[in-house]
Amino acid sequence: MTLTRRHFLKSAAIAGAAGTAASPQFWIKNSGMAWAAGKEIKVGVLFSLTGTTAVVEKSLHNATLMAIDEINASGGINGMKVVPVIEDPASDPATFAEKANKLVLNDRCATVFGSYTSASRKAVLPVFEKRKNLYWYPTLYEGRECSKSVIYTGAVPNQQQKEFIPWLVRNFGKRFYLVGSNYIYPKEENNVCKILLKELGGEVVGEEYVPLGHSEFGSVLNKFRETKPDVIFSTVVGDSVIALHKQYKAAGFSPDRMPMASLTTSEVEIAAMGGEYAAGHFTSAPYFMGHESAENAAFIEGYQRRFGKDSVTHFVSEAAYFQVHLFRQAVEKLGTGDITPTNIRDAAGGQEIKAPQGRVKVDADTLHCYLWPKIGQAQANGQFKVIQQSADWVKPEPYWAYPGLSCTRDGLKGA
Amino acid sequence: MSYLELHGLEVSFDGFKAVNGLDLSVERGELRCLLGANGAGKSTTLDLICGRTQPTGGRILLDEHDITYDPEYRRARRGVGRKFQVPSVFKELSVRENLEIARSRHPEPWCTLRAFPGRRLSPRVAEVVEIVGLEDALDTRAGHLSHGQTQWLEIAMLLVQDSALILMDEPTAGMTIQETGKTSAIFQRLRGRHTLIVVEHDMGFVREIAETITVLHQGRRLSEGPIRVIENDPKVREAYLGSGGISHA
Amino acid sequence: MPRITSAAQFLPYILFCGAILAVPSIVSDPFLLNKFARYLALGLAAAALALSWGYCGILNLGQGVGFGLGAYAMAMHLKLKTSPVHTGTAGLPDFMVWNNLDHLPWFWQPFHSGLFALAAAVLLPALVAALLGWFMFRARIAGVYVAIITLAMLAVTNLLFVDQQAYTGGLNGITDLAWFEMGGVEFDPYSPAFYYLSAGCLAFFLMLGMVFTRSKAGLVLRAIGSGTDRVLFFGYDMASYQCLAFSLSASMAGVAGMLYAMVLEFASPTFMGVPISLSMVIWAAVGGRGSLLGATVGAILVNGTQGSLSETFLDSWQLILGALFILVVVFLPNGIAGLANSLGARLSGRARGMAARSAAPSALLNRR
Amino acid sequence: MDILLSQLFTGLSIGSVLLLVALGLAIIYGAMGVINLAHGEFVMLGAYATWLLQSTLGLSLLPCLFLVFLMVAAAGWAVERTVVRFLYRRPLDTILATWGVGIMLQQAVRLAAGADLRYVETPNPLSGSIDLAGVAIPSYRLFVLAFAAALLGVTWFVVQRTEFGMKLRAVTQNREMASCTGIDSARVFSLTFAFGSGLAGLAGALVAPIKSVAPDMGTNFVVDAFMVVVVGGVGSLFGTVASSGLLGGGTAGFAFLLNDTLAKALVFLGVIVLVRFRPQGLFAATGRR
Repeated sequence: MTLTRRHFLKSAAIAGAAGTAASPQFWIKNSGMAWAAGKEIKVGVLFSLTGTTAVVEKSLHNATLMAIDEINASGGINGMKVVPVIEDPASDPATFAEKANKLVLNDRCATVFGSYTSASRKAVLPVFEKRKNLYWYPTLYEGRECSKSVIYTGAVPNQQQKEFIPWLVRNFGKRFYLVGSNYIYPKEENNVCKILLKELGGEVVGEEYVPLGHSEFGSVLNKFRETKPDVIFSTVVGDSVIALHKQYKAAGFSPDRMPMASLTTSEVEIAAMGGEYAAGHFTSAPYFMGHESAENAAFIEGYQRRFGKDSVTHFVSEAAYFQVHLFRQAVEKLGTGDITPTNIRDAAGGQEIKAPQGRVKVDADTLHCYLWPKIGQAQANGQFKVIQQSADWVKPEPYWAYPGLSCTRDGLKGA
Repeated sequence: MSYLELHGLEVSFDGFKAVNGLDLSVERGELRCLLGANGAGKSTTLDLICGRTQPTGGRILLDEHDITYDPEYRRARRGVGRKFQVPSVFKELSVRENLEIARSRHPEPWCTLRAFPGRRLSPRVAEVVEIVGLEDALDTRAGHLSHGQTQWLEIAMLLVQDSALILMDEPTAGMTIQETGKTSAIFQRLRGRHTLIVVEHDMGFVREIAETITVLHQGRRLSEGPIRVIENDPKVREAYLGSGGISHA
Repeated sequence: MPRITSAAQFLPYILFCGAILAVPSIVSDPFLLNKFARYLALGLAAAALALSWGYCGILNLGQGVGFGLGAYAMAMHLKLKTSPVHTGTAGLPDFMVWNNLDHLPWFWQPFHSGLFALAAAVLLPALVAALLGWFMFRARIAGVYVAIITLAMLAVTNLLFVDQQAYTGGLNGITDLAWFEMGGVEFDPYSPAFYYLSAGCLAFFLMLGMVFTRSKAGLVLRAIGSGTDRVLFFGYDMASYQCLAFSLSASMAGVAGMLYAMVLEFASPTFMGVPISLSMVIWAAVGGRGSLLGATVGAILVNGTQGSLSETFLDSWQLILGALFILVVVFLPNGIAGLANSLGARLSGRARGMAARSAAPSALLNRR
Repeated sequence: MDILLSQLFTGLSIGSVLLLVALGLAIIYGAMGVINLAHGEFVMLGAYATWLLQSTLGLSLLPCLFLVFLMVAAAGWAVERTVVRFLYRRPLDTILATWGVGIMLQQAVRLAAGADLRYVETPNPLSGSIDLAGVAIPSYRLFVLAFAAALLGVTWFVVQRTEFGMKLRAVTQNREMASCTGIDSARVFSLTFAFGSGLAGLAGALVAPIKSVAPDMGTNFVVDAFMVVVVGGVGSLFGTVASSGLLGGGTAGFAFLLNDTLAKALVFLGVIVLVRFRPQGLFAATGRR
């Protein structure tokens, strides 16, 4: 799938140690070139293949390429082949910015799919906003963003929590302990959680943030022991999720009496800790691998055929997959001459598609997606059992917790 | 009051008293030799005077200033210069650069920042280079000098530094007889203008240069006086009996 | 390294500075200019490290502290210049609003001034380095212990910046920055103007560094760097000299970080992370730690290579990069500059056996 | 009271992991002066070796340990022979070269075993917790604690009581002299490096069930381990033990009183102050400089 690109680069960058200036291709001025030329449309694929977050981003990379493959196999978009330009930003925000620059300015990609962490999205944002290009971001995130250069296909807090928190209170009790990794996403999710709890008469008995990559939860567990909450509300991310679950069980806590309710624990993390440690805990997300639908079955079948029988899909890789198909639908609406990132964005607004999680739609105002929140309970086999799905798709409200503000087609509107 | 006075100086390493209540006074312009068996505390005494080692007790007075707890560089600025037993020069630098560093009348950063050493030697440095015979090796890296040349370089650096009090630890170690002779000639020139304290094992050399000798034993002063007195001191003989007498110490 | 002549020493520096300043007249592609400007900023960071490590033997594994402080100082200013598009609240950076601050903290106030930000990017790293240096060098900490202390300092700084989210933007850093403006010129990071700023800073500091290392103070530093405390006995206050080099180096790193934040249009706590700090050491080692110019070139080459390797060999570029480092460290102890020097020495017939055995100055570890 | 006890245990278990990881580093650094930044990657190799043995041969953790030790020791031996041995005269350069080794190992594992997180099972009898004075103590952590202590004993024995250890100490003191007495110092160093790497491998095998197994898991360990070794005092096993306890306890204590971020920052600050005032480490003899 990267053949064309490899070919192109062989001649260009073999110069290797001499680095950049030595290779003649770099000197070509291509600013006059169209966004889609010669029956090809170039898109950037910007997920880390090395470094800390490669663990998850590799699966997003895979899902993206799989969707591109599918599109090309079915004849491309209006006869145009989708050519992925792959870069490895190495889990480093600065490299993200650098590679985004290259994709937008040098490779003239009409759109870029990429990022897992908030930090990397923030790092590439100026490139897309100032160059009027388009970024597709598949991860659930903290909301409060109203960029006109990003299409967000992951969940925002209102979509994950609005049904989840009341359900938790109903089933387990009102005393919550909030634990998260130390950055904006957990803090913002906890803000929303606190608002919801207040409405329900709940109580936050503790709030704790651990450094990224933290793996010794002894002290945190002792705080659980001391405060005896009904629910542990977890927005811990990455490897820490695994350490937390393992140490939680080893310390003698049980999900029957004190379940962890997470917004971030997915099939990936469970595969890495062993199902027994996750079994019984809950996650709220728009997609679980265990969700039953024809689209999901096809998605899982295609994914496992390509990337191995034991590979898992999860709520971010699903979004990474369906957002490419959304992109296809948007481009299909445009004539060849009209293909620009801005036009793709405008065309994407209002697009609907049958995703593995159910029918999703890009909200034309916020450029976020209507999604189908579900509550899943982890099982010992590493899968989630979907125990509740929302009755209807849920509108994305990136400023849900801030009533004065709303994201509109023309940008953010204050009260 | 003498130029340099040590009062009840003490230092211990993990309980071992290398110097144990040493009293010593040296007059301005004097050339004093320190003798003693290995472990008697000679080098340690020099270390204490120049500040490389901090004493655990006692006082050091230089020119009526208490320098007991001064850091090395402040003592150097007061005029204490030191030559080490193992020649200690800057191996990565050329001979010329070594000498430039030794020219340290204004050692504060704000002075050295404004100084740009050129290739021309000052008359004083040129004279010293000639004395020690390193004219042809000026651009050689000090690390590439022979052992003898390294000794001479360090001595040259001391001459350039021009300290009032010079501490020499075995200046003739590894030198040929001719070189030793040259060293003693240099010492004769320094005498009077500078105060010297020399630790030396070569008794021939000591006889040639010394006026007063202090013998150390187990970190204390055992005996002091001109060479003849020392050689005939029964205490000294007794202390050195084990090692076969003073001339082989 | 023995000095040949001063003029010959300055020549490569002048050629290099001339070359980097001439680039915009050949290249006009904004993408390339931006990329080169970024490499030059990293080159300055490597030169800064060479100044403290190569000349003075201070192996600073926490170079990211100065680099990051410089980056944040500039980012704070550029953040205040943006109209807050994402929040709608006037006058407050978006992340402060997210963290429920209702007024600008006092230490952010002065950053409204670009001049203050510039001064802070230069002086703040120097101040921090001077304090830490005073703390370490007064106690004669050297060699590997300096490495440990600076590494720990880096970790502390990084943790605090990540933790104090309301004031620093936390893990995301300070993003969405305006362009720097001074004297009526707007420094769009893709413009020749910005490139000149970056190249000018590098050229200025290379020349300043060159003059500094040629001064007597520079000589004293090299003497200290050879791993003995002998200078003390000539009256040089070693700690002051070390602090001086350490602070100047931090200051240069601060300027490099400032340029880096401007070119990438954000500042992130990864700028003060362990990986980038170790990378700087690698760049300096590859280029030649004993030469400011060598280290600069090393940084440019490594980053260029890294960029093109990662594009060509998506899966295996880190393997190749790792192998390259090992080869350079094992076979070129003085880096590219060392190689160039010994070649030059051989060519001009001045070899005299020095070139072959130019062992690295590294008796440092065995000092205590 | 319960909390105090379980907090004490938390400190001990953090300390025991630190000790496990630092032990190999202490040997390699203490004896050879090599600053091995690839140490974390050897820990990672150990974890992956365990995963490999478990997933292919179906071995449980305990029978794996010996094999893991041998496998990682072999890897360490290979690294010493191909890279490190060129750098004994330039100890600070080992930082750079081993960093390169670390990057290569990480990416090699990522290519060979995939970028996914892997998972190592806790041996069944150890997966629960036991009740100690009313406090639930995870049995596996207890096991790790005991194992760390045992490993310390073995290491002490190897260094102090075997012929190899005697040769090692001789080479550490003076390599040239030792060579003159007929000791093959190159071989001693190779074996030492292999031994230290093997210990790192064991640490990896033991932490794998508590944490996650990923190609970059080692980077988190190496800085901490390095701090432990330097704070404890180079060449002092006892110092290494004491400083792992101190840093582990400090981390746990501050984390409980404040939070984990501040705890880490405070411990690092503590390290700065300790190194400043006792660069020779907590338990090294003072002597003439």
